[in-house]
Amino acid sequence: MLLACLAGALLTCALAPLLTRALGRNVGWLLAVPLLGAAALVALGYDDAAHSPAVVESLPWIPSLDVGLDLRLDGLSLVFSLLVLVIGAAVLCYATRYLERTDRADRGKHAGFYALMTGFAAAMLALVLADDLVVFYVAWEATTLCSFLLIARSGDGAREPAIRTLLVTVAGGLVLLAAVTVMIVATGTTRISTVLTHDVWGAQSGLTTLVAVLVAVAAFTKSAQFPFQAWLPDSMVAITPVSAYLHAAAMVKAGIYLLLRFSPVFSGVPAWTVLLVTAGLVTAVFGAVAALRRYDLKELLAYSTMSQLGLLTAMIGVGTTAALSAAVVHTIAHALFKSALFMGVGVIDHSAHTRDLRELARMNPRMPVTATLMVLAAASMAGIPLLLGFVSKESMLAAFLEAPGPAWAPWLLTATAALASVFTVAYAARLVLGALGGRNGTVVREAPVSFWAAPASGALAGLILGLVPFLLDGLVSAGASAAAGSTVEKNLAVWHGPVPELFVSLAVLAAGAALVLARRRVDAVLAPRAFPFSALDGVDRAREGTIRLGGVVGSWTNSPAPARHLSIPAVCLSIVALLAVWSTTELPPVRIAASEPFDWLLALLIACGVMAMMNARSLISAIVVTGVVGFSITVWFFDLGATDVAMTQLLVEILTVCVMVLLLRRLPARFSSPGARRRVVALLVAGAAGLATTAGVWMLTGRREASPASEYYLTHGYNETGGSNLVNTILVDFRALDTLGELTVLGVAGLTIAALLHGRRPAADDPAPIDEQSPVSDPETNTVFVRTAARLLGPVIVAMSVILLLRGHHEPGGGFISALVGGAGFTLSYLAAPSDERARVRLSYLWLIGAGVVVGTVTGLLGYLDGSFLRPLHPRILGFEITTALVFDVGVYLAVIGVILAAFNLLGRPPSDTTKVLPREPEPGAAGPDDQPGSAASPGARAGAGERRRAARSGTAASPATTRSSHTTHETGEVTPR
Amino acid sequence: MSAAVIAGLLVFGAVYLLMQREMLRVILGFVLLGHAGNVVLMAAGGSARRHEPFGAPEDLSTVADPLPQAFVLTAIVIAFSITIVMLVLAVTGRDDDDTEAKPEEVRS
Amino acid sequence: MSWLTWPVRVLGFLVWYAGQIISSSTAVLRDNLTPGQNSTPGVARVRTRCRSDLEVTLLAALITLTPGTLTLGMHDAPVAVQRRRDAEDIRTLYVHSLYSGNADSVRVEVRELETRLLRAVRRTGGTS
Amino acid sequence: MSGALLPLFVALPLLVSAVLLIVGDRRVLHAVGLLGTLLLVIAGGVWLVTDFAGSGGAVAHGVAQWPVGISIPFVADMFAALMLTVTGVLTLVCSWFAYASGRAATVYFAPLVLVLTAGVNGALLTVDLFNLFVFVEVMLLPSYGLFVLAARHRGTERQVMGARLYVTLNLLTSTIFLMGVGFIYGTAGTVNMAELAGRAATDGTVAISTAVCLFALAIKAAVVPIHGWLAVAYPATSPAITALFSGLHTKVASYAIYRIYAVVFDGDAHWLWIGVALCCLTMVAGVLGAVGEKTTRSILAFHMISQIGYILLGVALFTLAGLAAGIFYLLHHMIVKASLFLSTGAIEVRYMTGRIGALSGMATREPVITVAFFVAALSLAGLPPFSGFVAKFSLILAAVDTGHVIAVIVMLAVSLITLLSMLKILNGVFWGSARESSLENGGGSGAGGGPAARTAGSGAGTVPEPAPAARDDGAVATASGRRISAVLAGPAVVTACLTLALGLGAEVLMGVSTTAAEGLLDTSTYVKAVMDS
Amino acid sequence: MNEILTVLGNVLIVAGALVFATAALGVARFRDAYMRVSAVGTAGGLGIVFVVTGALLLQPSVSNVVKVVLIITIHLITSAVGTMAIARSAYLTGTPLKRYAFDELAADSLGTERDPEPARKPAVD
Amino acid sequence: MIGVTVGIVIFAVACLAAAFRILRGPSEADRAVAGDLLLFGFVGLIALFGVRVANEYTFDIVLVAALVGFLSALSLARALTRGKR
Ligand code: NA
Ligand code: NA
Repeated sequence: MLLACLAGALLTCALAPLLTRALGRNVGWLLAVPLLGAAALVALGYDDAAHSPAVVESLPWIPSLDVGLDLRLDGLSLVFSLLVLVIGAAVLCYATRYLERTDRADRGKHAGFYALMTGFAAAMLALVLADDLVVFYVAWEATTLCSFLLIARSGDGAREPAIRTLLVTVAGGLVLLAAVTVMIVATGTTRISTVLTHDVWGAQSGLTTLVAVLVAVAAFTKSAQFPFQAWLPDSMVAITPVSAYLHAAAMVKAGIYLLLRFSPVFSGVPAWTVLLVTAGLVTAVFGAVAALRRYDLKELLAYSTMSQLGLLTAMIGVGTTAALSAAVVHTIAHALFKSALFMGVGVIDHSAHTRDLRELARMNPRMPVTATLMVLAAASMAGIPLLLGFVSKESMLAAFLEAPGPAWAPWLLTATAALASVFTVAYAARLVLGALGGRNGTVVREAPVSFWAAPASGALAGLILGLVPFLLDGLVSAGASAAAGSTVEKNLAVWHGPVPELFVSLAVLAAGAALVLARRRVDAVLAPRAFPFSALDGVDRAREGTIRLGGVVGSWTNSPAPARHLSIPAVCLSIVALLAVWSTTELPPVRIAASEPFDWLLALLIACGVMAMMNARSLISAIVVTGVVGFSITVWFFDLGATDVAMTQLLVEILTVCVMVLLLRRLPARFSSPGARRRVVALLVAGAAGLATTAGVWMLTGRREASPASEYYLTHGYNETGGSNLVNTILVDFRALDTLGELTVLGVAGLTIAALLHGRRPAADDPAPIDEQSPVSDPETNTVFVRTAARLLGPVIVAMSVILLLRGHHEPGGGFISALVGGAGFTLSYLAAPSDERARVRLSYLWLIGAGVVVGTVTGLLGYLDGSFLRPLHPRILGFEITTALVFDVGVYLAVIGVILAAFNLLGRPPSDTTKVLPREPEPGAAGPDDQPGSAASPGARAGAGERRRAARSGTAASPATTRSSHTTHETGEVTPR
Repeated sequence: MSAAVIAGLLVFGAVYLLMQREMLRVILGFVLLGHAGNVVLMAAGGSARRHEPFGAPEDLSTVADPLPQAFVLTAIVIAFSITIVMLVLAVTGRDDDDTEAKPEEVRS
Repeated sequence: MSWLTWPVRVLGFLVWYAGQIISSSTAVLRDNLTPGQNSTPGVARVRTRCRSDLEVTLLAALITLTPGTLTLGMHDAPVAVQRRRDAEDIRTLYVHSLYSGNADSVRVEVRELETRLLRAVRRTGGTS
Repeated sequence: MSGALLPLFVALPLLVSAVLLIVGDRRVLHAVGLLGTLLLVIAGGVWLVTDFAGSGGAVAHGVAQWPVGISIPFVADMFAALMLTVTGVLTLVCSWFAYASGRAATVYFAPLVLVLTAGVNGALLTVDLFNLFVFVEVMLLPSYGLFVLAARHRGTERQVMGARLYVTLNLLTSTIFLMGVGFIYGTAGTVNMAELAGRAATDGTVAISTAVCLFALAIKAAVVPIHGWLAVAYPATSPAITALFSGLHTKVASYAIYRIYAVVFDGDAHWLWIGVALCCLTMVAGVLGAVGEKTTRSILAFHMISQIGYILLGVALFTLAGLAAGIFYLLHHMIVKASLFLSTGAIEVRYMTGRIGALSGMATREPVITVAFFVAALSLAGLPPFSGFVAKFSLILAAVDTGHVIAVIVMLAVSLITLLSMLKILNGVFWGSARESSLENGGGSGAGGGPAARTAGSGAGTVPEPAPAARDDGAVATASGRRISAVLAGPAVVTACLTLALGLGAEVLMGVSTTAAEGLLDTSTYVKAVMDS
Repeated sequence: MNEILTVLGNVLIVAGALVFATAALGVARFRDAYMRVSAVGTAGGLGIVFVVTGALLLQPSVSNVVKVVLIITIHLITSAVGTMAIARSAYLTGTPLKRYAFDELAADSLGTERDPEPARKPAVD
Repeated sequence: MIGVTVGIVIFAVACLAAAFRILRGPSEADRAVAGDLLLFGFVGLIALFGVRVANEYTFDIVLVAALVGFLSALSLARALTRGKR
């Protein structure tokens, strides 16, 4: 039944946009029906369960976290769900006339409003019915979001208030979340009814206090209690139906509900009492005084809400059964009169086109019904006898007079509440007299019945229930029982006899009347008294401060220069490492590490090389001294018995230099010298990092026996693979997966530089000024030596490459090394060519890379024939046993060649050849030439480039119309002088 | 111990270069750092046994651990790939390198 | 002479060249190991009779390998000259020398090297 | 699934990628190859998830079937399977966006994405730390390519610097990781996690060595104090790639941290306080950075940092609840962050700027994208009923449970500031009236783009529709009428729906996350699977 | 026989090292780049030849002989070609010649006359 | 084997001298020359380190070095002219 109610509300919400599109603003009538239906269902359902105190229904949501959609209907839930549903329905009906009429085409305009309002109702219903802490929190935040969106959609001016409202209420929501999680952890359950009866609350006072405070704070933000009151008046920018709902039955009432719900466990906690009473009374007086200063009717009502909620909060804080039942009654009374007042103000606003008291005073409202309903509702608010407000206020005063605690407490409480009530009378009169007191000026006509019906019924209900309050006995008793945690029988009556609270009431009314009579003087006193601080400013300042702090925090790390970001890890790691060294007391003895004299010689060379690198100021010296280090390392590897590694390192060193040279010509020739500060900092950081590394290597290597894996390779490697080069067998047999990854990395490097140069040109060549007049300047003639050497060495290189590939399984070599040698062959061919254009390095590198990966992967897949990916096979072909590991190595070979060719093709050739300007809009299907950098450019273009070169040399300008450079100029809008 | 010193030296130079402004020096820093990583890997296999691991040696106590060698070989090639990528990155874009060219010193 | 004697001629040339190297090394070493510098560096133009790329490369390389001398570069005669049937001396090497004193003596030294080289490597053994 | 099939998660994308390279520039074939492969990968991931859904377990396979300790083992358990699936989905969605935004129209895109997928899958499956290094490189190299590919034409200074920063930081990280692997081999004599199981808890030198690896992974994940690079570098590429990387790179690093700490350290409680402290700092620094930023993507990039704090808090708590919450958070975050990047990215692609204040009124102009963004933003801030709420709630619950009060307070405060920064985007981009000036900028081609377009650095984008001729001439005129197409909005909407679905149907994901967490809490299944492989 | 080879090998190696050292000395002491190039081209080439030959004598085998012959041939060609390339580039980029007795290359230059004396200021670091 | 040891030391010292010239310059050509010399020096060092421990594959690696090493010299020459041939 409860699930059905909730589902109905959600369904209404879901259908609302569609229905709105069909029916326009009148859809409100239709949407009110399910809400009223749900109200009826809830009311009847509760009656049905008269024997047991609550109806419980449940639907699993996240069982792993013990979270489920548990719904429970007890008295308190009943009171609030009726308010939520009935007032919600009333507001929906009211909205049909409040909202502007839309023409057929624009009917969807109010879809958002209706969806959010019904959603709001559904969320509130879920909130008051939830018996699961998490579901309760979810509903709590859902109301926050609904109100945020409802406020935000009221125009540009509503954005800031909406944001402030959201921030304050979400902050409260997070406090609630904290409370919820603590409760869950403390009690081991998410069920609210179980939590409320758990014995942890009696046993752990610290925990209890903590949760009580968290719950109270969460409720304060929602119910706009001091010091979180700012958002409520701020949210007045929302349209009136929203305000009416928000103030009367939704949102702010969620806080009151929360307080009442947890009152059974916390009412004895001093912190709870003190917090609630203090904050409640402060808010009550503050709100009431503030309301007296307002001219905007809605704003006045907003402060009034604050004040009334303050009284409610204080009542709950007092926590006696009398106080709690008074709170329940006042909640109902407030819902009725506040909804009526808001809607009534909306009617006036609509008719008079203003809700400013000063402007209304200059008008002539002829609105008998509206006036009556406003008077009734305002009188109820003021606590005039025979209205429900009187009943509730008297119950409150009675409760305060009997408040427990020190002797002065009841007096102080009663006095403060009375003071707030006096002001209430005053601002109620201010409202009515101000809004309807005008007697001349523009005539304001009465609104149609469909418009005032909803507020009128609210006001009327207040009157009827004020006359026969015992109608509420059952409801209030049920609600108060749930709030008190024990059975409460409340008998409401208009006349209790000459009890003390009656005299207080009368005194309040008298004082209030006096203030009304002296209202001009009150105005004069209060009007200039702005509060020295504004909570709104506080919210804004906190927000701006956070953003500013964020900017500062962000600026610490927003340097785009890599140096900054690279140094931080170095510093951190060094510090951590040095700490680790410092704290390490004992280490295993050194077992497999040993140094030989020549190691130190190499270390010396490396040291010199490193120092030289650090001090190098020209590109060439930097590159050359890098070689010093690289070759020293190569020799060291070689001396450690790592022949393959040494060979690879050697080849990589050389090829790296070759590639660097391709790029050098596009970079400035010299480095700047770093400033002294940068230098010192860099030296310090580098020194720490170096020390840490030394310590790490010294501590963490060479101190164990030979590893089992190494023993396996040495003893079984040859037998298992048939290869005697154990390093190579690891690469192609045992750990071929690494190698597959590695060849992929290589191939993708080629792909990446192609992608890099796909969209942009590398920096322009910046060739050194050459003595063009010299007899030895002709490249054609002077590359003869290299060309001849290449012709002689070419076959040797090819043979070498093949031999290294084939023998790799047994002797130093293998795919990488042989491919690097082959790549060196291409490099030589490139360097020997008389011009960049004529270099024969024009194979399709993308194809080669692809082929390499395909060969590697397919060889791997063949391994499935023997049970696993990359399992080498040893088929016999023509009597020779071969191994697929060799085929795998061919894949490696292709990928390496591919990446080397990519480098030369993309970087070693004139820009016009490789990265011809992108067609701005590549036509679909027809690939631009730039998409296939591996393919040759059109011969015409190449000839053109060559011609231009020669022409440039002989000093005659090439025809601009035919050359690529002119095209470039046109495309990029800048001229690159050659 | 020599391995520790060599690795330390390499990291020292590498970090110093990483903290420079020019992309090419940063790249060279990474070249050094790559060496350092390889030295660590080799050291992890031990430096007391230096015979090259070939065939099925009878006396295991003198033969180097082949696994770190395979690791280093892989690492060298990967570092090579990335170095190329970084080098290309250094020359693409409008303002590649904040080194100041001083042509008058290169050639007068 | 014919290709049959070719290996012998090559070997002979290599022996002669080795001797040249030893003698010129001593000059360089002496200069280098004694304090001060007594070199008289200069760059000389040397026309060559080498026809093929291989020949001229070998010559340039041998010059470079000889202590004290170094090939700096080469210049081709203009196309018109190259087209002449009797073209000789089409290519000009620029040779850097440390101890020759003057350009002519460089030319003489290189000329001798060239003659011996061409005799050794050409199938017919001739220098023209 | 038989363990022997696990290597196919790597082999298949690699093979397809290479074949696409060979066939050259056939766009349709590329798209089909990419889509098909990703669907297969996702199907495989789902298969594994359903396999483990009942009672957990792990499937292992020694690649090439050498003896245990020699083979490189691949293992899938629930955690790995989940990651495989979600990374696959994410790659698919981001590729979709890349195609829709015209950034994938090159011969390189599909092959690079496929290699990236292979790398991710390998990194998720491997048990061998050196092999992990290799696969991380296999991930990174194509990433470098994708990163620069996205920056069209010459790119702005920011993009170039971003790419440099991205490459250098990752290289540094990889090298540190490699050294860590070296130290592990130096101390333990193996780099096989199954053989290393629990070693760091008992042997101090192994612990230090492994810590070096964890440190490197923490840089990759952008943990404070080494977080700034991510916020600078990530926004420098195209939205699709930012989204993709956000879902893959930091997340794979987080995954590896979870895995290594669980297996090698055996969850050693000794060091957890460091993790909690760092996570809190990361949350705070990230969110503060975000709230101070001025473009949508840099805000979102800072949030990645902040959220990494949440994600890693799961492993720093190292309780069943904490691990499960962390894993849930990880998976949720991959989706929601992609959604945010893609919804703001759709706007950026269409209107050529992501600068707060340069745009407004998107809510009325692009309602669908607005809703998608709002949903994802709320999810990111941890508001119900989206997956972010369940993630954050379960994590807070776990933190309360272990008594980490400060962590709880930090998480709550960070949630609020997260919301604040999301409101900044909402306010700056979506609300207000649509300004014609900002729309005109969007319509212009690179040559005609106004300052806003220049700032965004998109240059002349190649949004596929409409016809090329129209773009050059009448672009400005047609721009104000053209909205984000359904195809471009699709990825953001789909991911936003996913986050809602994962919130409402949280039990599904929470259940499997708990199974995954059990696998981390008790690694014996994982280790046994490797040892029996 | 083996001892003889060993001794001879050691001698050759030391000799090669010394030849190489002269190159290094030349690089350190000669006054301009061309003289240094000259020294390197020679001593670098020959020193290695000596050393490798010496090494062969220490590890004699048929396959090693083949390899060493190849090495020597290739090394002589490549060292000469590489050296010449550097020398020419140096000249083209205007590296100064210092105190030259004669310079016919400058004389043959089509453009401005080259002054044999330091026409171009040395680049300083 | 004393000759090998002496040779190694001499080569190492020669390499240091070359490194000195690289930093000292003064011209870029000087640096390139010194770089060329360094390569030769390292080839010699490899040969000497190889024979010292009787490594079977010394000559393989020297052969590879001789074959491709001069590429670095050619590259340096190209670097001097900043790409001009
Ligand atoms: Na010479
Ligand atoms: Na992220």
